[in-house]
Amino acid sequence: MSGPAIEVEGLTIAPCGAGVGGAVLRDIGLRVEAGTRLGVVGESGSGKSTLLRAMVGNCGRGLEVVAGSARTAGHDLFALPDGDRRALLGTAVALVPQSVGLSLTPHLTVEAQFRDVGMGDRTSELLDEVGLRGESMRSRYPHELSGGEQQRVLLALGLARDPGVLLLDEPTSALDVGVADGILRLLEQTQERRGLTLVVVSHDLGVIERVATRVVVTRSGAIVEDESLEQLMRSPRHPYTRALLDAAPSLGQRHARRGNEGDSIASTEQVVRADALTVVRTSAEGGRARRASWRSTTALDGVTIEIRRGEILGVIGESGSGKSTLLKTMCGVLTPASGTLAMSDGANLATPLRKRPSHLLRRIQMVMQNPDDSLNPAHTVRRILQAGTSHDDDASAALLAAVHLERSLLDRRPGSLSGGEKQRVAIARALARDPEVLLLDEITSALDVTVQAAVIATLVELHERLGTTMVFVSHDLAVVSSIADRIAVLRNGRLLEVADTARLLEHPGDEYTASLLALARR
Amino acid sequence: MSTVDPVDPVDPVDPVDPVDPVDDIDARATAPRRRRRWLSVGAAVVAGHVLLALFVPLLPLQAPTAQDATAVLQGSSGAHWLGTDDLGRDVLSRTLWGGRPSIGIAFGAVLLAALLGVLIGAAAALAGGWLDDVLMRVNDVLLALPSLLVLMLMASFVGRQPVVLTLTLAVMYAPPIARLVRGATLGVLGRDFVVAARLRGAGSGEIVVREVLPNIRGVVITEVAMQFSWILLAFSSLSFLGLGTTPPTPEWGLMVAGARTYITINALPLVAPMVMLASLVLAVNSLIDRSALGEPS
Amino acid sequence: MTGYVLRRAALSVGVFVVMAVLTYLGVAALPGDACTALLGRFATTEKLAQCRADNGLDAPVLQQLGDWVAGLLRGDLGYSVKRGAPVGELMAPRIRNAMLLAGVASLLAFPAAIAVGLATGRREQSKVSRTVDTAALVAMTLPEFVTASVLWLVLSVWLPILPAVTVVSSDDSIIDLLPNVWLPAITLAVLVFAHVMRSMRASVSATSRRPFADAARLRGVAEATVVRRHILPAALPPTVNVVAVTAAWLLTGTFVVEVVFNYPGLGRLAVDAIADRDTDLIVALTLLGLAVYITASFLADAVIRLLDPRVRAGVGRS
Amino acid sequence: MAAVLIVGAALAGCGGGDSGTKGVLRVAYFAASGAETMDPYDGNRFWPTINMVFDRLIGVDKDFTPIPELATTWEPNADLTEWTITLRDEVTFHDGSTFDSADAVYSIDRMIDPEFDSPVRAVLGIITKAEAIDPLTVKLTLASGEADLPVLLADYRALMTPEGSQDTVGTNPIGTGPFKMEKLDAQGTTVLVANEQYFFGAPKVARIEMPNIADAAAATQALSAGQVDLMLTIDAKSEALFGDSSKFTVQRITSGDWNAIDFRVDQKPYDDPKVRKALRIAADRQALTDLVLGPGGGVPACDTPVWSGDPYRWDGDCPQDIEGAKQLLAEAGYPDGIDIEIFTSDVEEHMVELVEAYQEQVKAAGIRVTLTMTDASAYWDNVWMLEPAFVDSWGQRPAAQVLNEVFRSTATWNPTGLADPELDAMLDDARSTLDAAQRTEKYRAVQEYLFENTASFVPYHKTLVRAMSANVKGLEPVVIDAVRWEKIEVG
Repeated sequence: MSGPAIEVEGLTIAPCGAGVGGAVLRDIGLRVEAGTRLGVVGESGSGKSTLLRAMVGNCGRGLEVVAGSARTAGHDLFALPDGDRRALLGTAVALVPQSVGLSLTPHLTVEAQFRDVGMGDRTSELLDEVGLRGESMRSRYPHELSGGEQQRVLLALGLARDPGVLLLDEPTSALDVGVADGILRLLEQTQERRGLTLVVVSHDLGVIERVATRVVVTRSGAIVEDESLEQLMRSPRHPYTRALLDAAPSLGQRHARRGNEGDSIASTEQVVRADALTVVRTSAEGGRARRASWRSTTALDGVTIEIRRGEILGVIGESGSGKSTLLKTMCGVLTPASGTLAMSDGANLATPLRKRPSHLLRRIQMVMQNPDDSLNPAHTVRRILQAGTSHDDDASAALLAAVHLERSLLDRRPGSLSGGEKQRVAIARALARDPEVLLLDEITSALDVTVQAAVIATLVELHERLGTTMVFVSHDLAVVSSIADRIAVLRNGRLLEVADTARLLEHPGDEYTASLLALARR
Repeated sequence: MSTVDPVDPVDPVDPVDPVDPVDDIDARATAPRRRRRWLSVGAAVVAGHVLLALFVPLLPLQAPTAQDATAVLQGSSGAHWLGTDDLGRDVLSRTLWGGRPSIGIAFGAVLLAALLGVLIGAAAALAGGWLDDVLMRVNDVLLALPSLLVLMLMASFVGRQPVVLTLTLAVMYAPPIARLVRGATLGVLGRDFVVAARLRGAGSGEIVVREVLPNIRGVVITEVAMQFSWILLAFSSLSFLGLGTTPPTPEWGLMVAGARTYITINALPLVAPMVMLASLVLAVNSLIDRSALGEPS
Repeated sequence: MTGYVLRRAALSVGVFVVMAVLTYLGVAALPGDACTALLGRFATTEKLAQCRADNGLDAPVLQQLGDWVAGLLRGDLGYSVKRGAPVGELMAPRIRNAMLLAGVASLLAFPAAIAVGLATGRREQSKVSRTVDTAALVAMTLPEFVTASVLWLVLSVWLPILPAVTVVSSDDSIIDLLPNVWLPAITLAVLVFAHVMRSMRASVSATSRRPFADAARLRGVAEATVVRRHILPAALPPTVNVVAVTAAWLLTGTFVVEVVFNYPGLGRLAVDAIADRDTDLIVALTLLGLAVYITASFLADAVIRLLDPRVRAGVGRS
Repeated sequence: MAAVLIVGAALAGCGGGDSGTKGVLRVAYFAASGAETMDPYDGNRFWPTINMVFDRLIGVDKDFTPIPELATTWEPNADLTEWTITLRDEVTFHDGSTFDSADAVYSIDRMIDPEFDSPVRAVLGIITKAEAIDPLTVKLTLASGEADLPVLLADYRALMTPEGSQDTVGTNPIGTGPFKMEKLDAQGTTVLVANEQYFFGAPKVARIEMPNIADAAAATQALSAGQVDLMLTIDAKSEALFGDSSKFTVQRITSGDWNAIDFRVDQKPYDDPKVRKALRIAADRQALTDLVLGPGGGVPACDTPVWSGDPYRWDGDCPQDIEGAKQLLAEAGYPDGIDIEIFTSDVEEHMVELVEAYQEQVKAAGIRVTLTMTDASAYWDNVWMLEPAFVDSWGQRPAAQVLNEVFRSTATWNPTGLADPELDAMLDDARSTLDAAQRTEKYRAVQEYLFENTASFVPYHKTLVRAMSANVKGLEPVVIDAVRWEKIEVG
């Protein structure tokens, strides 16, 4: 196929009846040549997913095309009758949607899903192509597959009827780095082998860098930049693109306000020490055992680690490594099965949360991953900050100021705050108790990159000012290494190593650490 | 399950895909006007019924029990706009008065049921373990019993005093509320802000009152309203079967039962209470249905 | 799976036994007994004593309970004093009739409700869909006696095409009974249809919005296949529960409709038994209601397990 | 009265006749209790089926004149204490056995057996002995003279059953009557077939089917929809439902069924005759009758249990007297009116409506009535005759019987507990008066006396309304005692 595989002209899409004023995409013009790889990057709400859907003539529920057209593989999609458009799906163009875990029909086996696109008898072969052992995979149900395997199956389903154009929405966002790397490699190989036209949407510039030769940056429903990858990386024109590039952490790059670990303010005095800490979890919501799903997992296996006063200890690991378990055990949500966990003055941290005396509760506070979940949507910021303290509005306002928020937020509820603001409120809440140790559990992973950078900056500033000991848990080695004094690496519940950041980056003490580093450097 | 990649058990990923109604652009974009109209009609009808039940004694109506031996089963006339029933009583007056017993008892019963349901549901969710099991098994059994049968038994054997009926209705209609509250509470208890509250030292009582209840208010109110309409129906069915309200008290179910025989002579005594009862139940349901009494978001 | 079934069954039986005892004691504790109801105004002290002695009603309640439980274990449900016949014998034809009524109503309501729910749930916002939904809401909120009266007026008074009330015996042949089933069955079907249809509609509409349905369409799966194989099985479980509950209700909860149409099912038997203080009969009917409900929800669970491999594997919510 | 009553043998030539095209008569049976038995002497007798299966010795025509049934002649001695009854010859039971004096004696013995305590005993308890003189002659000995014994024997329950049938008659009734029981199912549909050998001639329908219809509204629905042919009683207010004379026939039958509100004289405030009278005169009986029974649905009564068709009936005048009632109440110490509670139940029709209507009427006299509903199944046991004020219901009875059965101080069923020696004396006097005119005077005086003193408020006697489809012929507008089932035909 020659000529443009995708041609979008003057496309404006808005919620039904909302008109141009409320458009989620405005006046988009875009050409993608056949056989090329385009990346679309932008933050949440920038319209990038809608753009991808427009390329298959599906503008999404409740949205309508106000103006413009989209042609894919030579067809004016929005002008085609429904049936004809549907006939193109999967044969001329395929879209692999976001939310990997939810995109496979849960009650159908893998093979059945292939059957539904008329490819049941080629299931094994197609699965083999995406690097799965097709024979053993095909009779499984989606819940019996890991995230990476699900994404591969989705990819195979998309490719099953040999479309010329493949569209992917956030193909790696929910996956661990190693798994994501595998998917991205597979994408590259497949594109080359089949000569596909590939369009990948992501919020992560790193992903786009890996797969695209040309990059489109979207913001507020418009394209703000459309460049080749090299050009974009070298000299981004739009300030937003620049901000995106600046915000993306890269390995070995220290945060501007963090010195090298040599002049760290950290002492060697211990605050918390864990000895041979083992935690067994029954998989269930909130740690409550429910008969239907009793499954015991050793989430932490003989972990011995110390936390030093005033340091930022980074903890890294993929999902299932036990990094969140470590934090939850320290704050008492989980209790250890064996081993000891205590503060330096002897306070026993193996005490479950409900039995901890209030002075102990105060000393360890935690900020959780998802602020939507950790802030009670029914409460005002004032109530969130002041509950259980004797603070007045002035004290709360001072806390808000410390996390760079306005006093006027006191009367607002979480629902009306942005993601960054919510996470700052959550940090302020933890600080309100003046903790000795602040536990930070993936606090930036739910945030957009630029917001993430600002939150990290605030955190570093607070650390500088208050000298609070922090334990910073993340799956992102680049972020951790930019601020941590020391880094602990966890895998499958075991502590592989703990080392000063620079040392760990240069001389990883474990193969696994080395592979993580290699992945992060790509 | 043996070949599954290690899944972090910490991940609060729900194995059953959550359906997030709030993300339904569609509903947000297109429904509000229609919904508001429904809401206002439904709310007006409900409010009208409640006001009527409260203030009907002030209306210039004939006494609902006053009889006229010379005007039995008469059609609409100037003296009796909706005609008269088989004892020569004014149908209009009886119809307007007829909501009082049902609404009063249903209201009392549903409040009690809500109280019971919230207490039991929250206690079961919070306590877990054997207490949860016991409470929920009892709950299941109450759910399994045919409620009208139990009502008939109580009304027939113990008596049809409002207090007996109200208590029975409350007990029979609390279980669905308890089950919902338990489920919703468990959902909320699994959320991080509850952990955050524990970290600040909040006790169980405080967590239920301050953290949980405000977040499940919407669904609980919806469920309670739903049960209100079922209680209304159950009570009027009971009256219809002759075990509810005591004559000559005007009550819709009783009026329908009494007027059914004479339907081809004069349908008004049958139709008027039917319309009133149906309009109230329908309005309550349309309120539940169309309103987004969801969580504060 | 087997373990699950056994556990559920054991729990159900346990619940059932406890309830049986409680129901018996509860009914026995209520004032009045079968002899006062039987003798009516001819009751003299001597006659009452005689009647109670004849029927073992003068024994201590616990002893009566013991005898009754012993009988139950032998499959003997007790004896109806008022009707002078064993409870099992009285109930047998009524159970058959109740099953006929519930069966006809189910056939009228369930397939149609699921089909209409599926059709309207996919286009939730369309005018037709909303109109159907509103009509169902109205049907659902009308008391049974209202629906029954209206149907009676239309179908057997204005267009006399159906018999108004049942005038055959409870133990007449099904052929004789069949013409009489229609009016009560239609009344019940209207209600049940509304409930199931609305549940199905809501469930389908929620399911069609779930990512996997969208994903299937995006990869070019034909719409009919998406509906039949992807949406339907995922949308069914909540509806299966509603179907189970309403089916149980159809079998044992149709008091009003049976009275209105003089249908000789279990509902009318229960109404009469209560009026007659027929303890053994009341208890048997209550337990039957309980057993039907427990069985129905048990079956519903089993169906849901078949539909959803995750529930089967114990991954899902219980 | 010493006259010898001899009535000639009746029309025996009507047997045989038309056959083949005989129809089926479907009679709605209202609200079976499940306790129905075919034993005619049992309290739970299956009304009105027993009258299709069995015959009495003596029947009545529509004027309540005794006519022969299984007896052809009856003859008292001079002081009316011994009656000789000649039985019809060659009558057979449905099983082919012959009806004779042994069966008659057996039947009467069961009716008057104090151990069995049949409700019929209240009527025929005056009989002390029945003996068979020869196969076709029975002699009855009475405790005292009774001129109206033939009328008493015409009670619709005084039916003849085969000798030794005590244990089987309830479920397997063998009678001499026009119909044989084919299937007994009171709660479902009971089926009877014609007895072609019936001595008054073969019935004109082949079968009678009696479906039980539990709900009154459902029963009228069934008749209007043509699912049944006959309802022996309907609510008078439903009469308009069957106004189309091309499709339905409606009969009004003045009857002696009555309701009352009884006040216990052993309980305050009803121990005061002034209060009792005030409570009774405060009501407007005509309006009450019209409201409760429907216009023309009954005949108002001045607290007399004797119905308008009874020769001994006293027709007093008792208009509503609010002022009088108020004054009586004031005299009795209730100048500001009085609060009373009346217990009722829907155990029978009209029992609730009566209180509802009464409650409204007496408001003006300052009588404030609370209506208390009680459970039907325990009403007769726990409420009737026990609570201070309650609703009562009685079937038609001849004057002598009803006055003695319900109002005499020694009666088992004296619901108000009023024990008045003067009344008892008046009753004794009337009963043993041989001269008919004098006896009538005396019975009327009893009723007038009652109006002044009684504690039973008897507002009306019911007029039965019977509805049937227009093709039902041959059913005379008479009470059940006089219905000739074999003459009914369905066109």
